[in-house]
Amino acid sequence: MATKKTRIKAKAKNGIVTVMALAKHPMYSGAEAKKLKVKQNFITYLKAEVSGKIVYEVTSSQFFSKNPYLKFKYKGNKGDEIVISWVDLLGNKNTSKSKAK
Amino acid sequence: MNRRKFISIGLGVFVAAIIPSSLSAVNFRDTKPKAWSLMNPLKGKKVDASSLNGINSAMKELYGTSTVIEGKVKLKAPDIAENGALVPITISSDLNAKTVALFQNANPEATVAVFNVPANGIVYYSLRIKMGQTGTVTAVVESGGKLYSATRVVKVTKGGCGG
Amino acid sequence: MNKLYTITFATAIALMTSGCVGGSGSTPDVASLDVQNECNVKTHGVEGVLATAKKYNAIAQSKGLEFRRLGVNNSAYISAVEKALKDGSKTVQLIDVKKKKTKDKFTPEYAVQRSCKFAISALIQGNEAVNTWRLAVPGDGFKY
Amino acid sequence: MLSKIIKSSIIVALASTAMYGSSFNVQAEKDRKALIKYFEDKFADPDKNRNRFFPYSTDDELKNNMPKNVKFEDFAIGNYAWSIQGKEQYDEINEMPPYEDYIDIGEEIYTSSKVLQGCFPDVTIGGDYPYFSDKRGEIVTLGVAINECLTAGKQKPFNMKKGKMAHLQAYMVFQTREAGKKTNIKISSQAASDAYERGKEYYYSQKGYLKLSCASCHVQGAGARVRNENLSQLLGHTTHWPAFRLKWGGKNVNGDGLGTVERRVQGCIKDEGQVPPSVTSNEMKELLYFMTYMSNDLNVDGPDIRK
Repeated sequence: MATKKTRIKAKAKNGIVTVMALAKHPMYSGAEAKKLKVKQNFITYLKAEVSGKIVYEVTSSQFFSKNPYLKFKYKGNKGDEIVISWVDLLGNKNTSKSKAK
Repeated sequence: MNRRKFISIGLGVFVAAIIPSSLSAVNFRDTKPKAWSLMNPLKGKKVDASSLNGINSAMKELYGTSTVIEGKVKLKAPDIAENGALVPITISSDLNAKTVALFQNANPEATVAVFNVPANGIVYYSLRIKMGQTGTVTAVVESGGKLYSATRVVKVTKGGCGG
Repeated sequence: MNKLYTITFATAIALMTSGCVGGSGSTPDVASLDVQNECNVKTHGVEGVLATAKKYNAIAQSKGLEFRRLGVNNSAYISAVEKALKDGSKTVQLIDVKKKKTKDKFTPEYAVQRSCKFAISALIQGNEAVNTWRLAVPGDGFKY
Repeated sequence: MLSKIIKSSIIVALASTAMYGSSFNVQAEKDRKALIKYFEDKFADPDKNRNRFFPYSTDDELKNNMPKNVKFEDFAIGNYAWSIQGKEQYDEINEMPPYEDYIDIGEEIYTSSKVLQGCFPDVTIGGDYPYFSDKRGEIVTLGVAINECLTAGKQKPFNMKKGKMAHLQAYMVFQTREAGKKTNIKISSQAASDAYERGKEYYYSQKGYLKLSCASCHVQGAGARVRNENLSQLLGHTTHWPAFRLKWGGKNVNGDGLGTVERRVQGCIKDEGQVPPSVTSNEMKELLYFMTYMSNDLNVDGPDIRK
């Protein structure tokens, strides 16, 4: 399955970068999958890295809303390249990048 | 620079050297697989949102205890959700945290998310979650071998007029 | 003299306007209808009330006033009653706008009475609205 | 004498048209001003004026959830203008709104279609629809204009309520917003004024088995709560479409909650207990013409999110 790009907005201020991201995933919980007659599937793990160093890491569940949103802060600077990658229950993967402004 | 501070920094570097937590990814589905399937108790066919047993057992599975200290954690959640499909939640804390976990008792399984906080990381996590009904949301921050928590009740109605 | 112009002008506009809104004007013959009586199954029988419901619902439909209750159009009540009568069934199976069967368990008597009341009420209400709607307009009939 | 009067009255009529080109909107302007005044009065101090406007609201709602002095421009964001709790979530969701992708999809639809580019060389027209076409003697909504364009270009028209139509409109309306344009509905003929009046009558007429008019909830009822729904006010209803409704997003397989104003209005009329007019019917178009006129001078702020 082709996965869609994660929308990332990152802003640096006083040595702290605030990252907002919207991953593209339908996040079918068990109940929803049954109702919509699709396979249960959701992002199970998502991380954000800057120059190979993990700055954000979450083990997720089907109770994240559709197209999961995440916002976090880390100590960093303007120009940092933030790489966000995730994997879902069926093994689909996505990696998206953006620079901190 | 005073001596105590120097030592603590030295210790921090030392710890980081043996366990480079910021480099090794932790997927709690691998390390704590059972924590994700612990169910909230049912009342008839529906999840019983008055019981915290599901949250407590998930916490116990994850941390080995469900004893928490109330406070030092800020949990922002709406009193009345605009829509249960998209409930904005923000967890923040000044604690030097190792992990942060989020639980609720409005859906079948209790565990929503477990964050692995990188060394020297900032505890500030916003996310949007689904809630099948009115229920309790609990955020737990693990810091210095102790658990700190905050709890909020979010009202969810089958919302939205027309269409 | 100036006043006279204005009056003539105003009248002309009034005539033009009233001609235009004629479509949503009143239906004179429903004003005198007694809903309770017209839709009484005991006096008119299911078939009789059904005929009344059909007649007035058709007018309501043409005026864009047909009722819909919980996803079931009034015409769906009528066709469900017709089907029940044809099959000799004691319960009416309503079909909603998404073509799904509803869980209601109505007798033909009850369903036909409701559809009849809905049909006539829609028209009576439509007539009333012609005279009452301005009462809700701020700056016009609505005082607060 | 009579012929003289008729003659002069025709001259007067013609002259008044020529001199006051915009005089056909006199009544509409009066209505709009009165409506703004009503809502500004109503939301000036909800707690103080509770007996007058909010007899059924709770202390908690009036004291803790409703701000004071809500002004004309604020009304564009619907009930979030006067619900502190709702506004907080609205702002939070709008930090990274779920509709942004659909603007891109809409842009793609536009830029890949010569037909659409031909019909709409300028896309910052979100505030100009619906308009009354004197040539055709009827109202043209943005959805109708788009579909007529596609049909004329021998292409399949879009569903008026969601999907591609909503995506394309999202792009156009977003461009309108970026250009800083306002809702700008004109009434410049007698026929247009009549259409406006019919739309107004529809809005204020009680309908359906619940005997509710649009106004029962959205003029007199605005600010009140029905179960857990905050009733929004007519003023500002049309500025933000197509909107992403969380409710629609939850229903859609792909989470696409974007829908057009026609879809929303139909839903509202259903709630009155009545069969809604079709999306391209005169009733619907006239209703939208009236509603949009009421929001004249408010910024076009779509697409947006709603409950």
